[in-house]
Formats: sequence, C-alpha cells, structure tokens
Amino acid sequence: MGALWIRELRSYWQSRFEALQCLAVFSVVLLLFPLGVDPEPELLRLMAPAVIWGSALLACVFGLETLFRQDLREGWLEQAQTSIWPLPLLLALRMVAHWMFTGVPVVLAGVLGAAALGMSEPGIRAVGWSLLLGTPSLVALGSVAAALTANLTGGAMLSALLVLPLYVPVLIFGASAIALAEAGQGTDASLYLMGCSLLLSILLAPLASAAALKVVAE
Amino acid sequence: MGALWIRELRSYWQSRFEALQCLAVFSVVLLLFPLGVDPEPELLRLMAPAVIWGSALLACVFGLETLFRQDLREGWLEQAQTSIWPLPLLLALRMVAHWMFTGVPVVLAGVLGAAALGMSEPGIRAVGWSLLLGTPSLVALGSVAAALTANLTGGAMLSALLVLPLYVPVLIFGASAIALAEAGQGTDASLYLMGCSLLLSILLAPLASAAALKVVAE
Amino acid sequence: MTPLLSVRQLHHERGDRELFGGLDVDIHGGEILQVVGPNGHGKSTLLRILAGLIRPDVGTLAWRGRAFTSWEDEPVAPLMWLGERPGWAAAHSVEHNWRYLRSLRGLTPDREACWIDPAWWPRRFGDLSTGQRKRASLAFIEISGAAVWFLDEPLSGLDVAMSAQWQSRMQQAASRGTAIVLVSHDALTFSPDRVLTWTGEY
Amino acid sequence: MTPLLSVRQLHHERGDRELFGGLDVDIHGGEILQVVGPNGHGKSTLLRILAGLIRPDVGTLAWRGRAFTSWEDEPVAPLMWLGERPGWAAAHSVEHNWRYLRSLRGLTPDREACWIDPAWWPRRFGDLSTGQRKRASLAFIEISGAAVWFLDEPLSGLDVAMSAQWQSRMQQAASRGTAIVLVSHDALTFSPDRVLTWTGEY
Amino acid sequence: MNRFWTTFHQWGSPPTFYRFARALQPWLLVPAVLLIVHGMYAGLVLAPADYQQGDGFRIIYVHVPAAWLSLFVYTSMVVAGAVALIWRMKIAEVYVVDAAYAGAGFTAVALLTGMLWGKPMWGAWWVWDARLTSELILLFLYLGVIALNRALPDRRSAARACAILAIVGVINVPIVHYSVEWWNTLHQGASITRFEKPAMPMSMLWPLLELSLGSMLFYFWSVLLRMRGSLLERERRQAWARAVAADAQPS
Ligand code: HEM
Ligand SMILES: Nc1ncnc2c1ncn2[C@@H]1O[C@H](COP(=O)(O)OP(=O)(O)OP(=O)(O)O)[C@@H](O)[C@H]1O
Ligand SMILES: Nc1ncnc2c1ncn2[C@@H]1O[C@H](COP(=O)(O)OP(=O)(O)OP(=O)(O)O)[C@@H](O)[C@H]1O
Ligand SMILES: [Mg+2]
Ligand SMILES: [Mg+2]
Repeated sequence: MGALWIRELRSYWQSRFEALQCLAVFSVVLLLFPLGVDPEPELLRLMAPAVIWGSALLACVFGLETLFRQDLREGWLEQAQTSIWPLPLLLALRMVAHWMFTGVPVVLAGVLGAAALGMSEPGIRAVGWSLLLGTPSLVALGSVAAALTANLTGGAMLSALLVLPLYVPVLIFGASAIALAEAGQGTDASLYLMGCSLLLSILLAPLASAAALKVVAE
Repeated sequence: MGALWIRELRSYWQSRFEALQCLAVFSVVLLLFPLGVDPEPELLRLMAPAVIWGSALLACVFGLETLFRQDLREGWLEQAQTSIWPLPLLLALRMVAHWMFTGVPVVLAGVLGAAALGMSEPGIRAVGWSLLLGTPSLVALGSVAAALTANLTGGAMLSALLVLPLYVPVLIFGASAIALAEAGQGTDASLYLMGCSLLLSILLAPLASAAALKVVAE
Repeated sequence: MTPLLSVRQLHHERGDRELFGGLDVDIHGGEILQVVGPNGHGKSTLLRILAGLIRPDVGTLAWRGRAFTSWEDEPVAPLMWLGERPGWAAAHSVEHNWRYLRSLRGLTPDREACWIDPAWWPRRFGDLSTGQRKRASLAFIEISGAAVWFLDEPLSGLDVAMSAQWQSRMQQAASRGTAIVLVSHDALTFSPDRVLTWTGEY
Repeated sequence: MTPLLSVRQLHHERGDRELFGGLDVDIHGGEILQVVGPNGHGKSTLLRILAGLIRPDVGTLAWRGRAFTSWEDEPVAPLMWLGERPGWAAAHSVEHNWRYLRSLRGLTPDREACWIDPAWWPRRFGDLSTGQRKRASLAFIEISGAAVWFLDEPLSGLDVAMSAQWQSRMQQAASRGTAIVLVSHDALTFSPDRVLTWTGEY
Repeated sequence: MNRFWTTFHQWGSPPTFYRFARALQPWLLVPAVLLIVHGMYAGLVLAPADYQQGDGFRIIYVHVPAAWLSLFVYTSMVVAGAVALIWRMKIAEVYVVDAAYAGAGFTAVALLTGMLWGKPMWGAWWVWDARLTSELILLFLYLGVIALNRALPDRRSAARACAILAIVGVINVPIVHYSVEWWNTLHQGASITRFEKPAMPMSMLWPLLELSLGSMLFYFWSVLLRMRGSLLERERRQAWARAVAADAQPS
C-alpha cells in the first residue's frame, strides 16, 4: 500500500504542471469576475464570497478530467479491477493525491485572492478554513460524477452538469461562512456543517464512485 | 460541401443532448453566483453583467471538449487531412455548427437569466446583443486553444487555461455593454467593438486552429 | 482435480443478441487455451466474463472450486489481463507505469530480466510504437507470478520474431503451471493444449 | 512511367534516433507494396510521411511527378488512410460515420454493395467488436475510388476468413489500378508486387 | 422472513409486476380523477377568497401539491435506487428512470406556479431565496438523471447509474424542505416566512388535501403506465412480453 501511495503521488508529481493548471484556472476565473464589473471596492467585497467559492468550484470541475477520466480511457479500470486492492481504496488514494495537488494550491490561492479583494482579517481566515474543509468534498463529489460519465465521449460536460448541483450545498455553506465572517459574526456553525459534509463525502464518495464505475463499465 | 454541412449538423443533432448540456452548464453556473451572496436585488443587479458573461464563458470552455478534442482522439485529423477540403474550412464548418447548438441556446438562456436577475428592459436587450455577438468569438478563440492542446492527455484543463485570458477582452466589452445599458447609456460603442472582434476571430480562428493542429500532430 | 477457474451455464446478451446460451468452460493450471472464432461472436466478451470484469446475465463462475466474488482477497493478484486498451498511461514513462502497475498487484518493482528493452524505461509509453507497446504490456504480465493470464489478441502488432518469442515465453510459463487463455486469430507456432472454437449462437 | 507517388532522400528523426537516412521509395498505380520490418523501426512513420500527414525532416515528396503540397486540389480525394486510430466516431452510428467520411472526400453516400454487414448500419461504431470496426473502416476505403491506399496493419483484428477476403479485395483493387501500400507483420496469402523490408538504421 | 423474500422477489419479477400494475391502474385512476375534480371545484369555486390576496391565493391548489410531489418523487426514487443497487431488482431500476420524468414535471410546475404567485406577492417573478434556488437545483438533479439515462447506451447500467446519482443527490431534499428555517437562522428577516405557515380555514385546507392526494394517485397511475411500457421494451425478447404484445395486437 505504501508503494502504491508513493506511485500515486509520483504520478501527480510527474504531471505536476497539469495539476497546477487547476490553480491557474482558479486564478483566472477569480480574475475574470472583477473584470466584468465596475471595480468598486465595496461591490468587490460583497461579491467576494460568491466569486471565490464559484472559482474554486469551477477549478475543481475542470480538474475532474485528470482525476481519472483519462486513465479510464486508457484501460486503467481493468487493471484496477484485477488488482489486489478494493476499488474504493484505489479511488480514495487517487482522490487524496488529487486533492493534494489541486485542492491545496487552490486553498492557498484563495487566501491570497481574498486579501486582494480587500477582505477583512476574519474574512480571510474564513476563506482559508472554508476552502480547506470544502475542497476535499468537491473532489469527492466530483469523483462520483466523473465515474458516472466515465465511458462516455464528451462526458466532461455531462459530468460538469451532474456535479454542479451536488456542489451547491458546499457552495452555500462556504460562501455564507465567509459572508458571516465579513459581517463580524461567528462562522463556527457553517464550518461545522462543512466539516460534517466533508466527513460524509470522504466516507461515501469512494464507495459510490467504485459502484458507479462498475455499473458503467459493464 | 452541402452534404458535408448537413452531416456536420446531423452529428450535432444526433448528440443534441450533449450539446444542450452546454446550456445546462451555463444555467447552473448562472445559479451558483447568486447563491453565494446575500441575494439583495440591488447587489444582484450590479453583479449581473459579470455573472452572465462569466457563465457564458465557462459554458463555452466546457463545450470545447465536444468541439473537436474527442474527434481528434479518435483519429479524425488524419481523415480530415486526407480529405479534399482545406482543414480551415472543415474547422470553420464545425465551429458554426457547434455555435448553433451551444451558443444559440446560451444566448436565449442569457436573456432569460437577465430577466431573472431583475435587469431593466435595455439591459436585457444589451445582454441579448452582446451574447449574440460575443459567443461566436468565444467558440472561435476556444477552437484555437483546443487545437493547441489537441494531443495532450488532460488537455481540457490546459486549454481552459490558454483560452481564458484570450476571452478577457470579449468579457470586458460584453459586460461593459450590459453595465452601460443598465445605467441608461448607449451601448453602440461596445457592441461595435464586439462586432469587430467577432469578424476578426471568425476570419482568423479557422486558419490559426488548422495551423495549430498540424503543428501539434507532427 | 478441481479446475482453477470454471464457468457453468453461461448466458450473456449484448444489445439484444444472445452471445452465449449455456456455455461451460474449465481452465486448468499449466494449460494454454486458445479461443478462436469469427469476428463479433463474443470472444472478447467471454474473456471479460472469465476475468470477472463483467458479470454474466446468467451463469456461475468458480475460482479454485469456490464461487467467485472478487479478486481482492489474495495477497498477490491471481490474474493478469491484457485487453484492447493496455491500461498503461500514455503520458507517463514506461518505468513509472511499470512500478505503478506492479504496486497495484502488490509486487515489488523488480525490473531486471524482463522482456522490455532497457532503452524504453525513461520513454513515455505513448511514444512507443504499436508493437513496442504490446511488448511492454506482455513483459509486465510475464513476470507477475499470476496463476491465470487472459490475453486478448496478444500477438497482433508484434513482428514475426517477437511473436515467436512471446509464444515460446507463453509455453515456458505454462510449463511452470500458469494457465493461459488467449484469443487469437493467428495460427500459433505450437499447438495449444486446448482450442475453443467459438462460432456461437450468433 | 512517372510513379504516382515518390519520395527521395528521406531523412527523419524521432526522439533523437534517425529512422531513415536517405530512403527512396516509388509507388506505381496498380501495385501492392508491402512494408515489413521489426517493431519500432519506423514503418508507421514512413507511411505517415508518404501520406503527407507529417513532413519529413529532409526529403521531397512528389505526387504524379509534381512536388507535393497538399491533397486539397483534387475533386475526389486521391488517397485513403487507415491508421491505428480509425477516425470513426465511437459515439455515432456506423451509417452516420459512413456518410460523414464520404462527404469529407466529396463522395455521394452510396452504401450498396459494400463490405459492411447491413445489420451494422444503425449501431454505434463503438459497440462493434475489434474486427468489425476494422472491417467497417476497410469497407469504406474499398469503395472510395482513391488512387492510393495507405494501410497500417489492415489485417490485425480480422478473423481468418475476413483476412483472406480482404486480401483478395486488395488484389482486385490493384488490378483496377489502385496503388496499395500496406504495413503488415502477417504473411499474405498472395505475393505482393513489391516488399520493402525495412530494418532501418535503428 | 423467508416468506418475505420470496414474495419480494416474486413481486419484483417483471411479468408479475406487469400484471399487478395493469390490474391496479384503474383503482388509482378513478379515485385520482374524482379527488382532483372535486378538489378543483372546491378550491376554485367553493373556497372563499383570501382576505389579503383575493383570488390569487388559489394558485396554492396547484403549487403546493406539485411542490410536495416534487420532493416525494425524488425521495421515492432514492429508495427505489437503493433497492435496485442492492438487490438488482429490475422493477426498481425501471422506476428510478421513469419517475424522473414525472418528478421533473412536478418540479417545473412548482417553480412556474411559484413564479406566477411570486409576481403579485413579492413584486418579482424570481428572487434568490434559498427555497426557490434549492427547488431549481432539484430540477437540475432530475434533469441530470434524465440526461445520464439518455447518455448511457446500455439500459440496465444506465438505470443503475441513475440510481447512484439520485442517491448522491438526496442531500438536496432536506435542503429544500428546511431551507426556510435554515435561511432564517443564517439570514434574518426574509419576507417569505409569513406565507409558509398560513393559518388556513378548513374550507381552504380541504381542497388542498384532496388535490394533493389526488395528484399523488394520478402520479402513481402515470408512472405505472410508463413503467409498463419500459418493461415491455426491456423484456421484449422474453416470452411473457411477446405474449402481452401479441394480445395487444388486433389480429
Ligand atoms: C418560484 C417560486 C417558488 C418555489 C420554487 C416554491 C417551492 C415550494 C416548495 C418546494 C414547497 C414544498 C416545501 C416542502 O414541502 O417542504 C412549497 C410549499 C409552499 N409554497 Fe412555495 N414556492 C414558490 C413560491 C411561492 C409563493 C410565491 C408562495 C406564496 C406567496 C408560496 C407558498 C407556498 C406555500 C403556502 C407552501 C406550503 C407550505 C407548507 O408546506 O407548509 N410559494 N413551495
Ligand atoms: N454495447 C454493445 N451494444 C450492442 N452490441 C454490442 C455491444 N458491445 C458489443 N456488442 C456486440 O457483441 C458482439 C461480441 O463482441 P466481442 O467484442 O466479444 O467480439 P469478438 O469475438 O471479440 O470479435 P473480434 O474478433 O472482432 O474481436 C459483437 O457482435 C458486438 O457487435
Ligand atoms: N514522439 C516520439 N518520441 C520519441 N520516439 C518516438 C516518438 N514517436 C515514435 N517514436 C519512436 O519512433 C520509432 C518508430 O515508430 P513507428 O511507430 O514508426 O514504428 P513501426 O515500425 O510502425 O513499429 P510497429 O511495428 O511496432 O508498429 C519507434 O522506435 C518509436 O519508439
Ligand atoms: Mg475481440
Ligand atoms: Mg506501426
């Protein structure tokens, strides 16, 4: 297992530039929105929660392609199914590695972005925490959608369509935590909810994705 | 040529549900942003231009996968190169068909979305015009990026990264047209600029994409 | 002797057409079974069913005499699969693919004395030629220590010399007790222990 | 007689290795040229160069005696290409693919009397078996009226009967004046007009 | 227990279910029509106009049943999906897919009537309130199930994939339901609350209950109709399906 985990990490390390593109997409989307409006500081601050979380979400959706769609196209599933590891375990390892290479940079960039959008100290802290708790859920939920559309041509768009509604609760809690912090109120309730949904999705997503892959591949 | 064009349209018609997913992605992204903020009508109205254009842009980026990445993976390029049509022409046909099935629905949905975000009559009209002039440019510019990343694994994300900066001018003009209209001012200048960039990108994009494809395929 | 793998009363449909209507197959250790038959009559599908990749509509699969559930219980993967798609990542180096696939099966990354040309290790798998890719996949299968190999058209793409080499390597593996099920349209240089000519109910 | 297609003084590298160092090839109408050689010595690359898909590092290509630029000037596509990837869309029906590919070449969508099993027309190309997909691609090439065919391993995947059929179909086409360049590791049932054994500078 | 499983499997076998559904349908349709007709009459004619909203409130008789059903149908899909995945029961597979169409319809009706109602009440067709938005997300979930079902080529695996998607999306159902409360805990003073728990006179409430029950029966009738069609299509090569088809052919 250790060897497998190291290999998984090295896969991402070998294609680290690809993985960092997730960060780049996040930054570009984050930049696009202020460009589209009159850049008044007040408006920017109000928009900030939605913009940051929206960008994180979309970066994550773009990242799904590298999560395992590409591998599936190359016949990875057969190798995984005939391996000695349970498929959910393999998927879980992959998700963790994926998050480390795509989620973590987004969290860091989100904090920077929040500062750039002129948010307050507690607001920036809320951005950091909510992204830290939220992005793993995004990866986990995304993996289910990616698995469901695994052997479709043009499945990228369908998986985006399937996954975005699932992301909504995460978005709502995440953005509201930021907005509350900005308004000087406590964020514990929102973050607590995000933590719960994180636990739930981490536990269930590998199982659901594995089931989906098997169903779809038959 | 007529036969080819009809075939091109039928390709999209056969997979029309896939093409409509572009519309669905647009709508979902459009939804996400109001969810992230305090839904005060005033704030929503101010955010509207950025939100509508941002969603259009992202829907377009997701659509690139079906534009021709999938086909390339299946060996379409060799067939196109050995056909009797110049590659730029084939790409141009493809882009037009793609726009008809993905861009047009987005324009219509954008108008509806503008109404839902509580925009004024001239604002809604500006949304319609700017999207109508802007979405073809988005497709055209996107095709260049898709071509450049044609034979990369996980190229979806890289092409998103390449294309988003190219989209910025379109976004700025489009959003400013809407914002101007909302503020009760004339939008002709912005729309005129968008028309020019449309012409330019329609003329150049097929040539640039064809050149990129040939370079990348060698 | 109980067979390594056996399937009984196999029925399976694909898109309205019944491919198998009550097929029985036994696979014994040390035996090479060649499946031949016309295009589209279900050879590849049969192989996938035997390897446990798809569940048959009707029929039971037994592994070493016990009903098959999944391959996950064994310490070392008991079977190897070569399908149309190799399962190697085109964008990664041959070496990385090798180590990854070995670790998937709980094996150490040994790479001495295998059938891969040492010059290939640092190259991207996707940059190899058709036959080189095939050979790399086969080399991996060869030193896996698995009890059964399922090979769908292993010889296609290999040049004449390589094809002959692989065939003698298969024979050696069989003599060490490996069971091999291969689908191939080509005539083999040796005569396999058993030939299943599947013309089917198609 | 001027050859249909000729290449002179071909040099080409792939990843630091010189595959060809000054190769000359002529292709005449009505001739079947088989390219054989070990895996990875550049047969597929040679075919791509001849078909004008990649430009050689050094060397000139001439089509009917004139320097080659592109295939776009002719009313009907003069060449057919079968590579590793078929160029048919897996998600679309065989019929749709057929019509699309015909229109790419300026041909009417005729589909009578071709080598495709009529039951396949409505099916998704991706649902066909390996051999069926190969056969569909070959059927398309056969009735295209092109002057040259470039076929990279056309026989792999076909069953014995189909392989024999295709070989006789190639002979018929050659007798009608088509030039055929094929890469194949398999021994053919007939003896081709010319064999280029490419062991290369590899 | 054993008895239970045998019955369960028998009921789950397509021919048995087909016959059962055919027999049951009239018993659903007749009361459904009666309830709906009477409920409409009572609601639109007999019930007094609201002292605040006038006749506009009568939209409630379409809105609320549709909204309730939109949630109910999704929940039932999730249950059926679990059954389909665990016991590989064909009926449940068919139900997941076929219910999605009706569910999407109810959701759309709830949204549209809500918008129609919202215009006079809030002065806008649409506000970005959590209830409304989450209901819209529910519509997208339904559409996602439909799209996934259409996209996957194989019927059986498509249905099972849809079941997984439905189960993963179930989190949205409590969000729709409790959105009113949660939104209030997060943001105070949304103007909707006033309407959520109206103290209704019985003469207004009765027709609502009648209509809700009636539309639920009607829903069951229609989903059974769809399921029968799907089952016949799926099992078209089985003897029982051929027999049914032969019976239906006027010879
Ligand atoms: C597009 C706009 C609207 C949508 C999407 C919508 C959605 C819903 C949903 C999903 C429910 C069921 C909630 C549940 O069972 O938990 C519901 C119930 C209800 N809605 Fe709406 N609604 C909308 C507009 C309105 C308006 C404008 C009014 C009245 C002013 C209204 C009045 C009600 C009432 C009275 C109920 C029943 C409440 C209860 O269950 O106790 N709705 N609506
Ligand atoms: N998803 C599907 N829908 C409908 N038919 C299918 C599907 N998948 C496979 N088939 C059909 O099932 C049959 C069996 O395919 P299979 O790949 O097992 O054949 P095969 O014997 O391996 O053929 P080949 O020699 O060409 O490799 C073929 O006729 C194929 O067209
Ligand atoms: N992008 C690349 N980078 C480095 N080397 C490459 C690249 N593409 C191909 N090669 C090498 O070029 C050589 C020629 O490949 P080619 O596919 O032409 O061989 P081939 O003769 O067709 O072999 P086969 O019989 O296996 O099909 C191979 O050794 C291959 O490894
Ligand atoms: Mg096969
Ligand atoms: Mg080759």
